[in-house]
Amino acid sequence: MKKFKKMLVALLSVMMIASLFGAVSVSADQGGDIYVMFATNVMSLDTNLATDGDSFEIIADCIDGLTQMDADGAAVPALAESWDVSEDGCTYTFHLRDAKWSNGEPVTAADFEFAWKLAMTANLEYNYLFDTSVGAIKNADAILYEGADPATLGITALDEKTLQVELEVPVSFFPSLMYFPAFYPINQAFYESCGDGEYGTSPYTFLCNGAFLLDDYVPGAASMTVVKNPDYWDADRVSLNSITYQVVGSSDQALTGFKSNNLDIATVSGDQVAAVKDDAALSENLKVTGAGYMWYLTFSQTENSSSDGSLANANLRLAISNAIDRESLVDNYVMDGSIATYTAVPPQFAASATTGEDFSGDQTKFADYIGFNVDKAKEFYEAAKAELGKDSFTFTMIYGNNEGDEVTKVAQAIKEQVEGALPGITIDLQAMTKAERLEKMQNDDYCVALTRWGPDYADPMTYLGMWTTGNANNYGFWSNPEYDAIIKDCTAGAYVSDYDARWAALYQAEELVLKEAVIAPLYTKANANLITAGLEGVEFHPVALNRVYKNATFSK
Amino acid sequence: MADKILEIRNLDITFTTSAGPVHAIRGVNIDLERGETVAVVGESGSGKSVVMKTAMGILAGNAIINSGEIIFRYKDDKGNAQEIDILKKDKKWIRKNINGKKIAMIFQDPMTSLDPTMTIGKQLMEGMIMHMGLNRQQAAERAVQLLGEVGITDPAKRMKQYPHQLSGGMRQRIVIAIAISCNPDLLICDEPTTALDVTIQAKILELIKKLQEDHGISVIYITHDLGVVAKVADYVNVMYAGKIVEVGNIEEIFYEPKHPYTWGLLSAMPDLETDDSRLYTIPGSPPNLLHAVTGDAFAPRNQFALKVDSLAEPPMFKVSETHYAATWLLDPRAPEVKMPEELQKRIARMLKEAKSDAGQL
Amino acid sequence: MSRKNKKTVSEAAVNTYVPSAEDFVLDVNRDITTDRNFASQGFWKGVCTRFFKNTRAVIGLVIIVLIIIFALIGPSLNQYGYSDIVSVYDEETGKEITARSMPPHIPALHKLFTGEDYDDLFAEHTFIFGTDSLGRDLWTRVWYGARVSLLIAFVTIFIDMIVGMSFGLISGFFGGVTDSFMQRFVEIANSIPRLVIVGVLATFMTKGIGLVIVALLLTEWIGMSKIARAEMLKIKNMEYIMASRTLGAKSGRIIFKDVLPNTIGPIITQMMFSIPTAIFTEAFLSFVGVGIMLPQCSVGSLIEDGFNNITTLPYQILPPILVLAFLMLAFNFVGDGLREALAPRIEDM
Amino acid sequence: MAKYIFKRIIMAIVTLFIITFLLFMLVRIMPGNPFPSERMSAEAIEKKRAEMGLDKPILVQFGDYIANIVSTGSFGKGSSLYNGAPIATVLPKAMGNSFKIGGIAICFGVFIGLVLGIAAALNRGKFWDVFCTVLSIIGVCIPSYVFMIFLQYFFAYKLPVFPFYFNNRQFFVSSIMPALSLSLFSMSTVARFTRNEMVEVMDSDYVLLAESKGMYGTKLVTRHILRNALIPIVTVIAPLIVDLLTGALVVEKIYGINGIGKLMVDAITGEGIDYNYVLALGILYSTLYIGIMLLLDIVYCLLDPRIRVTEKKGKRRREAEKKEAPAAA
Repeated sequence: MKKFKKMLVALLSVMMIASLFGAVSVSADQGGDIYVMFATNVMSLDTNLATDGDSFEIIADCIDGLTQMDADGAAVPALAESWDVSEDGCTYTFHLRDAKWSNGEPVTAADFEFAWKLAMTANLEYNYLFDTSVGAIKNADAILYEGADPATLGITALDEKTLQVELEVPVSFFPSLMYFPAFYPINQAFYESCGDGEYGTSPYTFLCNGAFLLDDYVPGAASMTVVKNPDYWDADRVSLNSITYQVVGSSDQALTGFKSNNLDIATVSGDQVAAVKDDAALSENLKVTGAGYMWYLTFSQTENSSSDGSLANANLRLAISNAIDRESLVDNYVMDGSIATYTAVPPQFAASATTGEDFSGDQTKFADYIGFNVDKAKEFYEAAKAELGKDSFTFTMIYGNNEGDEVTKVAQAIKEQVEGALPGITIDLQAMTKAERLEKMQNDDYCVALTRWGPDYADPMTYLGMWTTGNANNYGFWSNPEYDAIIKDCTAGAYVSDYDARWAALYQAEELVLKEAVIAPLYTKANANLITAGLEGVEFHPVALNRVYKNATFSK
Repeated sequence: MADKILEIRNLDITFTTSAGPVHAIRGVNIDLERGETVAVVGESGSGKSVVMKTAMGILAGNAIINSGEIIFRYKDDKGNAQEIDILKKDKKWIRKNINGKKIAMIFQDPMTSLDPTMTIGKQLMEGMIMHMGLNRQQAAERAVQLLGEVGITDPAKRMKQYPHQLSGGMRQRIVIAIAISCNPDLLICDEPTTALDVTIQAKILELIKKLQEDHGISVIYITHDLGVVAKVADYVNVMYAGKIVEVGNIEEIFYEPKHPYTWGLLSAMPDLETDDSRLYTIPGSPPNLLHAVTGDAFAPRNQFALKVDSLAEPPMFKVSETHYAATWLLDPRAPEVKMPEELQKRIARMLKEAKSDAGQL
Repeated sequence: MSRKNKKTVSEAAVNTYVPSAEDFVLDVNRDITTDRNFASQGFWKGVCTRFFKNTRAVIGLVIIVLIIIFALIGPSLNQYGYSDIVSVYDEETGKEITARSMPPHIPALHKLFTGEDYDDLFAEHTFIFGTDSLGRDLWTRVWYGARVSLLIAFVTIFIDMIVGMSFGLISGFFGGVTDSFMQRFVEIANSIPRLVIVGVLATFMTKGIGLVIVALLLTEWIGMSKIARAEMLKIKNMEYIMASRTLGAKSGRIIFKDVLPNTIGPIITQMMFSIPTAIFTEAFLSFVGVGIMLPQCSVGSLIEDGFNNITTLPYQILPPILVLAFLMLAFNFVGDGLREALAPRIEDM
Repeated sequence: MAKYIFKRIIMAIVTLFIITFLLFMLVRIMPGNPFPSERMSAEAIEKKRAEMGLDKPILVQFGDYIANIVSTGSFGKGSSLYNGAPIATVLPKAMGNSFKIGGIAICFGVFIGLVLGIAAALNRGKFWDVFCTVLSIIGVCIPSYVFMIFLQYFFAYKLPVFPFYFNNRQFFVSSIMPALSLSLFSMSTVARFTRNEMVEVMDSDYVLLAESKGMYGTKLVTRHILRNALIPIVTVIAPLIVDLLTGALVVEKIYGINGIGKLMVDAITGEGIDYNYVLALGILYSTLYIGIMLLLDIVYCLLDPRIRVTEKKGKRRREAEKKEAPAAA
């Protein structure tokens, strides 16, 4: 039987030797090649179909819009060399520069017209950016909601290099809206040459005119690569050779990937951030950036299969909101630099065009409605119990189990804090997928939900617009005519042309929301990024495009 | 004096079982002359098949051989005589040179002795190919010829069949064919016919006798059935609780048994004339060798036991050149004890029959 | 006679007693008919004696009993509940600090080795297994989790025994049309992805351990039925089966009385191996939100939580994996012991 | 034998049809919708469902689904996964990865499992037996993804022998670690079963006869012991093969392998439930499972003549017995 032992030992040693000669792992530090981490799958590269941040990032690497984001998020000319605006602010004429697609075809105004009108023909997630609530492009509402002919959209290519866009009402942030992927151009001839649904599913069915070319990609792939585009119109400012994206599921694994320098940019969360802070060398690489989206609790104010309707009582909601210790949430559970938030609009994302200061810079503005004050919470709770005539409540809080480890921790922390501060309230936690959670919230089949909202454009309206009566995201089904009136004025009414007045009115709207605790803001998510030494110039943004590499430099 | 093919000298074996050490063999001596047939008789659990498995070198892993030697004399391939002690040889050497080649064995239950997933032909040819260096073709021919020799009809078809398609009797014939396939010098049969019905039993015994005469094989029978012993054996060893208690040639054991245990065995054998309504059985059951044995192991069941039997173990008393028995009754100081009446009458009848058979010859 | 005669063999032969004349007298006054050696035992009594003689099996049983005891009393040994987040108000920073992600923190031992107490905020707290990343005591959670996982383990054994084994044996025994029909049912049952089955169950059942058990009931028995069927096919044509059939035994009796004891080997091995799979299935279902609700936990869910910080906080995954390993070791030893006891291999006598 | 296989294939097709129908219904009953959206209004979602034919009655939808497969051979487009990427482009690539790595894992698992099991059975009680028991306990308790992280931490980070992530260019080298970690469970199961079965066979009479015939060592093991022990071993290996090819979702997620395990989980728990992907993957999985189970039954017959003979149905079997009866004596 000794034969078997010899055979086994031989087998194991052969395997080890074979692997030694196989290859030392591809180290990530030749010249300008960087390895960047994605936390989730890339959904699609078709600018019309893409819905998630990672997809936008790769699309923006390969395709330019009319404008681009500079370091602080302002719109700078890209494919549009310059543009002029009519006096009433409703007509934009963009003058395109000479730029070429990766198949040699020139980029023309017709590409933009084709792309936008193509968007109008399908039910897409981001079609709402065209309608009067955001971009207010002429006839967009009629096409989207009344079935008008897509050709009537207010966009016309006057000639190869000039594009005219007409708006229903002047939109102050319109240029910054243009760097959002939904407004990028698509070459009609190439699009129609691909099979149905084939566009954007591989490097051969995708056309680039941006800083990088798509080199390796398959839908749902775990790793993707883009390489420098030599004939990009601004090629000399791009110094990176290639970017390889690697989908990494767990934060622990991301940290190991970074430490073994298989990742140059990695996003870590929770305990890994704590571990990085303890390690002096590693903490130099740590760079906390605003992720832009705000986590908050939304309460269903109607009686439905999951809730007894007691949350229609504002005092009860205020009690819960004030029983939550947001500093402890951020310090002990999220721990990745996220900021406790006491306002309905998250800080660090929307700055006033005139004064330049952040809309939610002052977090104590609504201190008397929202904060961590157990006594005040008890007062609200007693008032609520008196009004409702009940002294014990059971709520089911739904949360997503595929939206990050910290979400599960926050849910359990809130349960502990609220049950600790307000005896008589029991919160049952119910995990489900994000999609299932959304469906339950949209069908008003929930009681309390831990949810989030990410801004699509740099204006407070992306948040405050959500709580108007009948809005798809008004999950509490709250209706307040005074609130609706203010929002109406800001989008289409008196304040449209008067910037400062609009800015002040938005504050009033925010106060209404917080006074009745329609939502209980918790924290604004930040990303704890680890960036290899020697890699500078990567621009991080909380809105639209998370990371832009155009001006990044990587010196060994 | 024909030479002794096999000599087992005071073999002593203990088994380590989960319940503790079992002292199964307590000093066994067996001799076998070339060409003769020896029977080893005893109740089940007396250690008969353990001795033979030791001789074959296929003992279980948990056996410890405390002492003893097994001398085996045979002629090797080049024809010169060899004498070895099987206990000293390592397993691999025994498998290569002795098992199947010089000593072969037949087991009790034909149902499970053949590999269920292998054709009869292959199982037959395996031994020959390995020991006699025949190629497949030659082995196949010899196999068919062997099947014919052991009395199997239409052997060519049987070669391709599987064990479960044959009856018990046929399977035992095939096991015999396998055993003699390499012309062994010694054939050990461990209760070959116990699992078969009487008519087939007689055929199998005749077959073994015929093969023994044709090939000059010496045979050891292990059985608890005295009827079989009477038909085939030249010498008989009566075994009880791991020791040989009486040994002698066929006449001495059947007509002048000396050991009370042999008396018990003989009177327990049913035959036509017994008028006693209830068949005589030896009371009690064999001792559990987990516990040490003091004195004569048979004493607790022996109606003729003496006081000394529970004090010391009786040595082997010589009755004649070939007849020995280990019982204190043969000691001169012991009181004169006769065989039970019933047994004396039966032996007298057997003697009369034997003379009349001899007369007719 | 001494109960266990450990003396070596040679001693017994030495006491050569020299018989004297008066010994040679018939020793008549003895009852030779009683049978002293092989007192007859009932089958099950025999199984128990054989089982308890097997030291490994006993060790296995002891481990299982220990784990059950710890699972019951473990959580109550200290003052923390399985969901209490331990936190302390820190004067300097004026903030509430939770005892999150602390390695094993035993003041008594620490004093023993280093001679002085801990100096951190939680000096007087004892966390034998440390705390999880929320600040809850892992000792309490591991033993609380052990309750759920033990329940799952025994449920699995039950499912394998009752559903899986009998399905396989029946399917194998009857063969022909019934066998192919039952096998097609197995193929259909096994082809529906577990997530789909669980999703559908969740629509009309209340989520919780009950739903997990029903899900296991629907999916976990297939492996066992395959093994049982294979064994049955092998043994179906043995003579003794034919024999009992000729004696007029009904199929049920043959399957469970004649065939089962002889197929007990692989069946018990498979049973032992289906336990960890079931425990991890429960953890997966709890993660998906269909099994036990947070902050409850099971050994499987603790392993998954520990997995999230495996390289930075390895101590978090160690206790649950060790408990599972010991449980599995114990179940395997007991399984082997049972297999030996039920169908003892007669050691060559 | 050929007739038996042909009959089984027909049954397989029928079973597959039933599975597809059942899966089609079950998926639609499940919570979670095929078009999750935070921004689109209810009407827009309704229109999208209509586009995909979800507003028609279920039976009509099923009819269209089957008609589409039969006519175009494609499984159609996804609804939400990868924003509706066609299955024909995504599935083959994922299948390729999963089958290659699963294949290597099976070789590791089954081969090393068998060798360990044999070594343990032959050295009962000695080192190899204890090693095999301990390995099978560890192999079963430690989930494959924990072992994967262990391998990745030590053999791709501390000692950079293997690439840290899976990449197609160095296919073989970067699939050793995932295959090894996936094979851990099957290795220990196969080892355990092989040891137990062989121990049982080694006590049988025909092995004793084989030894008394002079057989020893590898010849004895392969020709007599292993063949008889294979039936339960093969029965354990068959489902393991299917699990390895399709069940490696967590390892795929960690090591960045775009396989069908990850695809199935994304299709159900990713962006809502993607009916077409779940169906396509369900059909793939059941075809694989039914195929391997058919193979298993065939192997049963090859391995064990007793089963092959009893498979001969009614009349022929009774004839065979009649012929043998007279020749028995």
